[in-house]
Amino acid sequence: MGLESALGEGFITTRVDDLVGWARANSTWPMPMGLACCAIEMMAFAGPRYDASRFGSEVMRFSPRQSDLLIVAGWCSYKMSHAVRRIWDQMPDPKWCIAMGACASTGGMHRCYGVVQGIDNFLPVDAYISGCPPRPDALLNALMTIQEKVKTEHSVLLDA
Amino acid sequence: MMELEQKSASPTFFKKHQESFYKSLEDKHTTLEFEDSDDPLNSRMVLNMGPSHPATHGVLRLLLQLNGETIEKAKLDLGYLHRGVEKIAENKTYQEFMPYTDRMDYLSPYSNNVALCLAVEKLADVEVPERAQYIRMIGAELARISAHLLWLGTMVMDSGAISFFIWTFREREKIYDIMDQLAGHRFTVSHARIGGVANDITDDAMALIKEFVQTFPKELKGFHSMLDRNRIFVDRNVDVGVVSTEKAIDLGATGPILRGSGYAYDIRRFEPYLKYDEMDFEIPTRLEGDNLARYYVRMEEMHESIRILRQCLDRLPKGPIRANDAKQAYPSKDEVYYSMEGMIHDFMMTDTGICPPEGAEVYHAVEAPKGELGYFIQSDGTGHPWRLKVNAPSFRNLQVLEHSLEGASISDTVLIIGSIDPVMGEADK
Amino acid sequence: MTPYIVLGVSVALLVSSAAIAVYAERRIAGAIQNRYGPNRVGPLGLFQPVADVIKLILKEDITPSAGYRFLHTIAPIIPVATAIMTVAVIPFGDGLYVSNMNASVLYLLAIASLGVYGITIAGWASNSKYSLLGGLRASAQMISYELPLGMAVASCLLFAGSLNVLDVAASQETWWNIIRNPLGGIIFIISAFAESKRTPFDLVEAEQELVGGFHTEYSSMKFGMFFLAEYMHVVINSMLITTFFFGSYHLPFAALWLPELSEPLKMALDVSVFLAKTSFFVFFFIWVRWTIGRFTFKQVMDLGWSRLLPLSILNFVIIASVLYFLEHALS
Amino acid sequence: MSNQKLHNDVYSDILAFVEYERGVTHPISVYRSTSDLTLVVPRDLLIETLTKLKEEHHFIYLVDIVGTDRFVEGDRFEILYNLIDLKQGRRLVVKTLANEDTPIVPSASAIWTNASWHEREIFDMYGVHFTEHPDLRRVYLPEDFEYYPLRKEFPLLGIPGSIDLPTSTPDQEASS
Repeated sequence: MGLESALGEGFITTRVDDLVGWARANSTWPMPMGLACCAIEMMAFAGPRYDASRFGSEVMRFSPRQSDLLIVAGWCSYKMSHAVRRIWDQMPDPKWCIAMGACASTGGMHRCYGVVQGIDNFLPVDAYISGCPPRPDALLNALMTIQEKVKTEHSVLLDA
Repeated sequence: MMELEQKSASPTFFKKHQESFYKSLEDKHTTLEFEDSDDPLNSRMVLNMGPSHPATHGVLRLLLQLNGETIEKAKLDLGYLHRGVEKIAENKTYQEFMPYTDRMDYLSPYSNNVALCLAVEKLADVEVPERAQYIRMIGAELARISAHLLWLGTMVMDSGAISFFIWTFREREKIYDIMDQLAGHRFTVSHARIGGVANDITDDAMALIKEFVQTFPKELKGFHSMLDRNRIFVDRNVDVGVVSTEKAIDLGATGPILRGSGYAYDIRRFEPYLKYDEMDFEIPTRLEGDNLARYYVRMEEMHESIRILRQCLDRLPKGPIRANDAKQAYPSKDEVYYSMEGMIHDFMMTDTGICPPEGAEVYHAVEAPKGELGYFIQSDGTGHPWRLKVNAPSFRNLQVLEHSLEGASISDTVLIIGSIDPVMGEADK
Repeated sequence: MTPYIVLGVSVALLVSSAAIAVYAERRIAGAIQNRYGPNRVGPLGLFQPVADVIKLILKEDITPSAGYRFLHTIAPIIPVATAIMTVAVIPFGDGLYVSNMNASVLYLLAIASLGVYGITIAGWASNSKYSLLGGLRASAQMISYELPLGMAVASCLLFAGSLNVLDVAASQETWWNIIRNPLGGIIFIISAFAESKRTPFDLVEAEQELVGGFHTEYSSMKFGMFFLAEYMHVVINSMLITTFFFGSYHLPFAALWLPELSEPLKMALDVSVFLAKTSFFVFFFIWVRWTIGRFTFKQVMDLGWSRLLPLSILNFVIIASVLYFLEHALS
Repeated sequence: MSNQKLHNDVYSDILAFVEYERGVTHPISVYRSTSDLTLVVPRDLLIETLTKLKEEHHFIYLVDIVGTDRFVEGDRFEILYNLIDLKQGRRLVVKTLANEDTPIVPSASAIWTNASWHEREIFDMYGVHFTEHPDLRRVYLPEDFEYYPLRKEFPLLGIPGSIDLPTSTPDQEASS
């Protein structure tokens, strides 16, 4: 480990971590789980005015196998929750999840028998967005939060 | 999603549901032809589309029995967005229920607000000032254009041209701006109030609406010139998903589907509400009943909406925007802030709300972009509805879809779904 | 020595041009849709493909539990391999080629028809119905368009009088084939679109119908290979269009006005002319993709078998007889 | 009340039909709440009445079927058929009642095809069975759900555990 000692403890691993984090953060391909009204704002998020493509996230992959970021937009019913969970299980690691809107985050105004009161009952959520429905700016903000989170993760260091 | 159909033999959740759903595909024509002996090569395939599929417009689930790429039988499974708004309505006052209507047909929330208001007003016999009626009409027509724009974008996107979707979204953003100025939110507006509307049109909103009415016909012309003679688009849509007039009526089709099949049924003419009886507009109708006919009907409806908008802007009268009766409508904010009675009335309206006579029933429908949107309300004399039933046009049109899919190919399926234009939030209630 | 240098440079060029094409596609799509496109990663967002590739390599690789693991793994290699094999016979300039086979046109056609195996195998090995439908559509489509493509190429060979791509390229020094044989050129371009499975012929992956088509079940770099192969095929097909119909490395009517140049200068000119034409066609591919819709399967088959194929045969026969007549009239 | 009168004129043939039926067998009562005429038809006369309305009075367009829980003893459920006569442009509501112990109503799906889904919805929400329905499954909720949510005794927040949430560990069956 001559190189390692010459460059200082953990130099290479942190550099690699930075590179990996940079790559993952700038190429988060969303899997749009458009359930309800928020899905329309999610389309606006990819549309001309808000333009998610600036962050490298306009490649909406509808196949869960190829996506990194699950955006659950809208209320999730009990019946749908199984499909959402299954899609989450089908996504390859590393993966992230945004709960878009009050309904996805907490059940929101739909406090009733059909709706799961927050998708965090069955999914690990990385970012919550408030609003009913949130404006696309808020979704961009959540995307940037995820990017920050990804950039500061230490995947290689933990492995070593 | 992809896994679901592979696990069809042994569903891992809602076992009974999945089994009966698959069984219903066999049972549809109640024959035993589904036996394996009839299909020794196993050439039939059951394809599960949805509930998460890019082209099912939300969470519609289709079960298709295929022969090659041709659909032999189709079954629809709804309810992936079911939350029970009708149950919620029984626990809310009439005004409290308004935001839920926004989230029913979330492509044109304004029409839904208006529909609920009109039903409650008819039930409780509330007189609405003229200016408010005009503002509602402006809102409802803008909502119609916005819903049809989204339909146009998604339908053309379903046929493969992705950019077109973005172009229609650019126009939608303009309507969002108007709604932002008019009602304070981009699209779930909740702008109508029982007895009037929340606030008057501001000068900014007025300027935006006028500009939109000026510029939009040009854009629409652009869309027309891009699609009307586009061979790929026309060839893909002509004679696809044909619904004959008799079939459409028998299946209870509504809105552009029924008009595309040749019957000029439009609630705005059939049972005029607001001021539509004073308006001069046409009901676009086509006889073919295929996808292309629905395309033309919707495109022409946008033209007519612009016409109605122009007339509304010309005739918009001055006056109050809300009924001046403390038992029937919220007082204005000025009253609430500066007078004791106003405040008490505001509390009373929020607390108990408007109380229609006991045992009264009403059905009132409006012509929402998707078709006839009706509210059936039974009152028990309190501020909460005893029973509120939403007659959702998407639910009815989906039933047409189930019957018109047979014989189509998979690539047609997405276009037929696109031209039926269901909103699952509304169909699933 | 030259062939090895050309080989190294051209393969490197192909791989990197695929990455550049990805970037270009996203920027051009942005421009068409009134958006910016990726602009945050590196200058002008140029490092976007780099980030994508690093991310894809580091993603978890999934094989469906009921899939056929071996075939599932080798399937993505096939389209990439065939794309790279194609550059072996394409002349980038006068004397700038990797190998000089005397039946290189046949080699090209053979390689082009191999690519579809990757897709069909991928569709089958995934054990998903969407993938299977995508794979089947791919094989049907490729077979249907191979024929008009072959006939269009054959009509070019009549002018060159040889089965060697180098001769075809050289024969266009004065008259480009697109001028001598416009119908063949159009048929070739349409077939090339179909062969590279781009809009309006992208029903193999038809996002709206089949989610991702044959690559629905692919993740990680296996998907990345398909993704890159698609763009490599775009570049390759642009090169082929250039080579067969748009004068290869020649400027228009070069023989009539271009003076004799020194060797290095000529080489630089040839290569840049060739690359400029190729880039134009890559742009054309992307432009079409983001502008028009997709055919249905029926339309594609209809166009292939009942329009393009008879037309291409007719075109071939007419050109052959005209040439025969001219030769006899002259002699 | 000129408006009322006008409406009665519009519905004169229906009223005559009701008078006729009233004399013969069971009573069909008529009332009007806001604007649309409502016929209250006993259950065993329902299909006959609906068929007559469709064939003799041109009510060929079924708009909606509404179920209601009156939450009373005896005839607990109301089923309302919202019909439209496209020829004369009028709307008619036909109402029938079903009691709690035997919530069974004959299906109208042989008369109007689209009655099928509306009846499924009522079955889903109230547990009212429709005889001779071609495909009586729940339309919204999964078949495994045991309750009828729009009945008044069903709580708004549902019954905990009545529908499963997915497990957060990957599927046992998928891995096996």
